[in-house]
Amino acid sequence: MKAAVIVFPGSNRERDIAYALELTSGVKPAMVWHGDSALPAGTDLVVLPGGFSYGDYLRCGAIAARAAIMDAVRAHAAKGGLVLGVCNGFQILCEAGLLPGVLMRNSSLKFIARNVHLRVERSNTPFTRRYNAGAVIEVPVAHGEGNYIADDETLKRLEAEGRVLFRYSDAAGTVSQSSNINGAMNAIAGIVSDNGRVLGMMPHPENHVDPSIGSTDGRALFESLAEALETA
Amino acid sequence: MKARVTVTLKTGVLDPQGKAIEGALKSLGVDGIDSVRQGKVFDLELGGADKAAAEAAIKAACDKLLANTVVENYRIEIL
Amino acid sequence: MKARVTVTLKTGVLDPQGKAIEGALKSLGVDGIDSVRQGKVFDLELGGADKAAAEAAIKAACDKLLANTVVENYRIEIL
Amino acid sequence: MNPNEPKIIPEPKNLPEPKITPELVASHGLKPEEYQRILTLIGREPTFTELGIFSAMWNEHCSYKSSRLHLKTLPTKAPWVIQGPGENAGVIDIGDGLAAVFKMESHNHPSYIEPYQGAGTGVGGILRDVFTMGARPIAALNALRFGDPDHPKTRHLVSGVVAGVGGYGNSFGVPTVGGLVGFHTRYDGNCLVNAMAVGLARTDGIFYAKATGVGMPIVYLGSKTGRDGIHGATMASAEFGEGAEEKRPTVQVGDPFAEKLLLEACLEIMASDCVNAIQDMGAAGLTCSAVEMGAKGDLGVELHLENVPTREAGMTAYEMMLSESQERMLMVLKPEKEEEAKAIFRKWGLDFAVIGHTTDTLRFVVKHHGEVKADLPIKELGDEAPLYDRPHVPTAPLAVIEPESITPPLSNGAALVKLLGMPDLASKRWVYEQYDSIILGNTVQRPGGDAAVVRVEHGPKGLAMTADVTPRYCEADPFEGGKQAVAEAYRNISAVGATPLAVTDNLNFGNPERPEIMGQLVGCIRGIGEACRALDFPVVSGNVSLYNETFGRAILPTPTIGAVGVIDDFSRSVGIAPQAEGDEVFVLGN
Ligand SMILES: Nc1ncnc2c1ncn2[C@@H]1O[C@H](COP(=O)(O)OP(=O)(O)O)[C@@H](O)[C@H]1O
Repeated sequence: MKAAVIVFPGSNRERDIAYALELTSGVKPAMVWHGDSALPAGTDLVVLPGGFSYGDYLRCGAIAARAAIMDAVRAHAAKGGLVLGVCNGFQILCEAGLLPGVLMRNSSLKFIARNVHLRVERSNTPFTRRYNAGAVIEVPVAHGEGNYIADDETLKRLEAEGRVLFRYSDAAGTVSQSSNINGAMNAIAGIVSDNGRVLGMMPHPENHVDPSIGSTDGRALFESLAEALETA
Repeated sequence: MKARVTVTLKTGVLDPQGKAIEGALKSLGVDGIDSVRQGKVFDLELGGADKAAAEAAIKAACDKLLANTVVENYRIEIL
Repeated sequence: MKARVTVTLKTGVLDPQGKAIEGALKSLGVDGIDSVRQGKVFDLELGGADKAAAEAAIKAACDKLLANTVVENYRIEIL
Repeated sequence: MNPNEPKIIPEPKNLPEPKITPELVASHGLKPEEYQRILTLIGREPTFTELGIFSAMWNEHCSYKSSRLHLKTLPTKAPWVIQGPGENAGVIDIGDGLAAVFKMESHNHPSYIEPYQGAGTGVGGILRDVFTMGARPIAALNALRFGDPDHPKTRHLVSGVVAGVGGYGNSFGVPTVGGLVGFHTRYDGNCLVNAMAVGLARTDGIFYAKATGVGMPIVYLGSKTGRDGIHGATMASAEFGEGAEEKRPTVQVGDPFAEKLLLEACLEIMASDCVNAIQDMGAAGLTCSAVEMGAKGDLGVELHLENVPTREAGMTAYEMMLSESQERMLMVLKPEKEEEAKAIFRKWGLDFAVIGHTTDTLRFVVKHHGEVKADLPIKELGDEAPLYDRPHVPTAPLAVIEPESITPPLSNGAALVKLLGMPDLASKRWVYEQYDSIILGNTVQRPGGDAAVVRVEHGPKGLAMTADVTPRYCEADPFEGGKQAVAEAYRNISAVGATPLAVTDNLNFGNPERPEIMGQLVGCIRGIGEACRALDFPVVSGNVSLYNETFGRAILPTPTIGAVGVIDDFSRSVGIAPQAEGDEVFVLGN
């Protein structure tokens, strides 16, 4: 796996995700500065990490989405390259037009930092092949604006095409209003692009990869990617 | 030259913040406000004196950055 | 009845958002915009027909919630 | 983003400064005898800018004039202490060539006036204290005290302060791992916001404020200077009264994004060996930082204020010297590394400018467009600050209550339910779930237990940390209350399996000019000292916040104790959750 983690001013989980990538694949990812115009040669996975790029000012992810490196990220995605955006990374992908919809203020209007349960909706993707479809995982969230919103037509398409990979649920996998921590439409926690190669998700699988730190429920996502890239 | 850009959500786009404010106003005992939608304003200062050039710059700023035209509309006023 | 409340930062109060936007516009190649200050607008709908009551309600909303009068000013327009 | 190159605002004429009158002196929080001290020291009437500089240097917040005498009695040494009180933060050796750098600081008055910004900038200030020393912050804690839950202002203060603490720490990217929240009517008009930060550095990579060498360029780095918080440090030490609301516009606004850039830029220039001395601009901004840099290095300092990056046009020397704009640093660079450092500042998009140089005159000279606005003896500004041995009376012991004399008003069951419903004992989830407690991926014991445990790098070592105090004990008996706070912090650290190493304290009290209040302060400090000596638990940093009163009513004496300990294998730390059904429960101690 040749992963590139993009670092924007205000990114703050780039080290967390680099650690998870290295732990699961054995390879250190390249850290790529937002002002660069090209990805390292041979990059097969681009990761947009969590954080508050540009302070989350204006709209979360808006300024980062227009950074120089994003043209290279778009080109990588257009070629069918894998892209993972977590939290602020998801917001950036939406602002950059690589994923549909927007992430708005949590319905509680408060920042939410705690463990949540996610139902894994599909297992036949490069991001989730090491999970079983319908599995419930426990990972943390830490965001103020994770309330996913899209217009009706987009939402219908996302559902019809099976592009929702993760939903907020309870420990038994039941999705209800009370498990939907931020008010997201259809309790959406993560979606993929129409070719299934770009994933944006609000929760932080990278923070649950160590048995002594929370749990290891997030690990399989990175193992899935490593495996997908190995067998590709 | 001074200008103001007002960015508002398109009709039909859900505004969770506005909804939450509606609720908060009720619980604060402020009555009579039925609906709230939140938007943004940007007060700009421009160096040049050419109005057309200023408008073009502001329009570019809106399209490229200030508004997310998927869900937002904008309006420019030169003051 | 419809009304618009515009909330802006008091002069001299730091606006980190505006500062970040100025920088972003420069790097996007949008020239000529020297300074940006960001504020909020709230578009309100009110049920009653009494203008004075509406104004009073809006003023209460601003003081209690919509504006942080320590650092922000607000303006009410009944439309 | 393009770097904003420093802009020099042309300002050919300086405004005339106001005349010094007794009223002006008083409005700077200086007592007539303190003003007399200034006249004796400099042998002439100070200029307006100089008066501002003295007011900043000599107020309670910067000079510790009421507490210094007593703070000196605290134990500060142990073989593992690398740096005790007196620097931006304390430093202890935790083995393997690593050091923990930590401190706690209050932002009480600003948080009462504007809870979101006040609390946020409090967090920002303490983070800067830690990374100024070369440490990357790895955890934050916060100790909060509010008035009665039914008091009309409490709700607003709680939600604003909690959002502000979270808003700053979450964006900056430090896990907020612990703290405390308490309520009591004595905090109705004066909430307490004590923020603590813990950072990690290499023992051979600690940076200090002391400048060396004559003619060295002094560099300003960070956000531009505005009129924020002018008189903020003076406000932070002024008793509240009717006029408090009018002091509002002086509130500083925090920019955690700028702080994050400042952190990365500072750590990068430190790693590139560009830094000779560094000091953050905290309370009393440019004044305190520049004076300290020179005085500690036995050097003079000359500043040229027209080079200071400003946000507003027409700022005067007085305003620039007293501004408390946030996210700013002052440093002396190694001359041969200047270009390398500047490239780093540009990369992070930060404003910077050379605004002065060190001299061999031991004078603090401030010039603005060539005009001398201040020319003061640099050492004496700090060393000759007033020092008070304020009269104090011991707190009268309370009458002993015999248990037999009390008829329980409630049955045990009803009492338990009542206790569980008390805000002080209720779960604090509502608070700490607004704080990102797991960012950086090292939080082993999260909020909700006795002490937090954070893995050091990727282990196996861990650091344990806590903040604690029980104000009603301190009110009943300051000496015992001070001891108890230290003992509880020590127990919190022990309870997770770590070895307690050192303490930072934040002493929050009322008006020290009242002998009863001074008695509480003296008693608590004696108690803290006694417990720390007994436990070999030195105090390595701290902060004092006095004048926490409204209309003559003081807060409960609240000496918050922050503590740090080390555990060799973090995976052996324990939390408060029972592990399995059928586990046995033991009580240790009497
Ligand atoms: N302001 C806060 N910030 C972060 N964590 C907090 C805060 N207040 C309380 N907590 C967490 O909740 C736990 C329980 O708090 P508290 O009820 O005060 O317990 P204790 O009396 O045992 O210290 C604390 O140990 C801490 O981890």
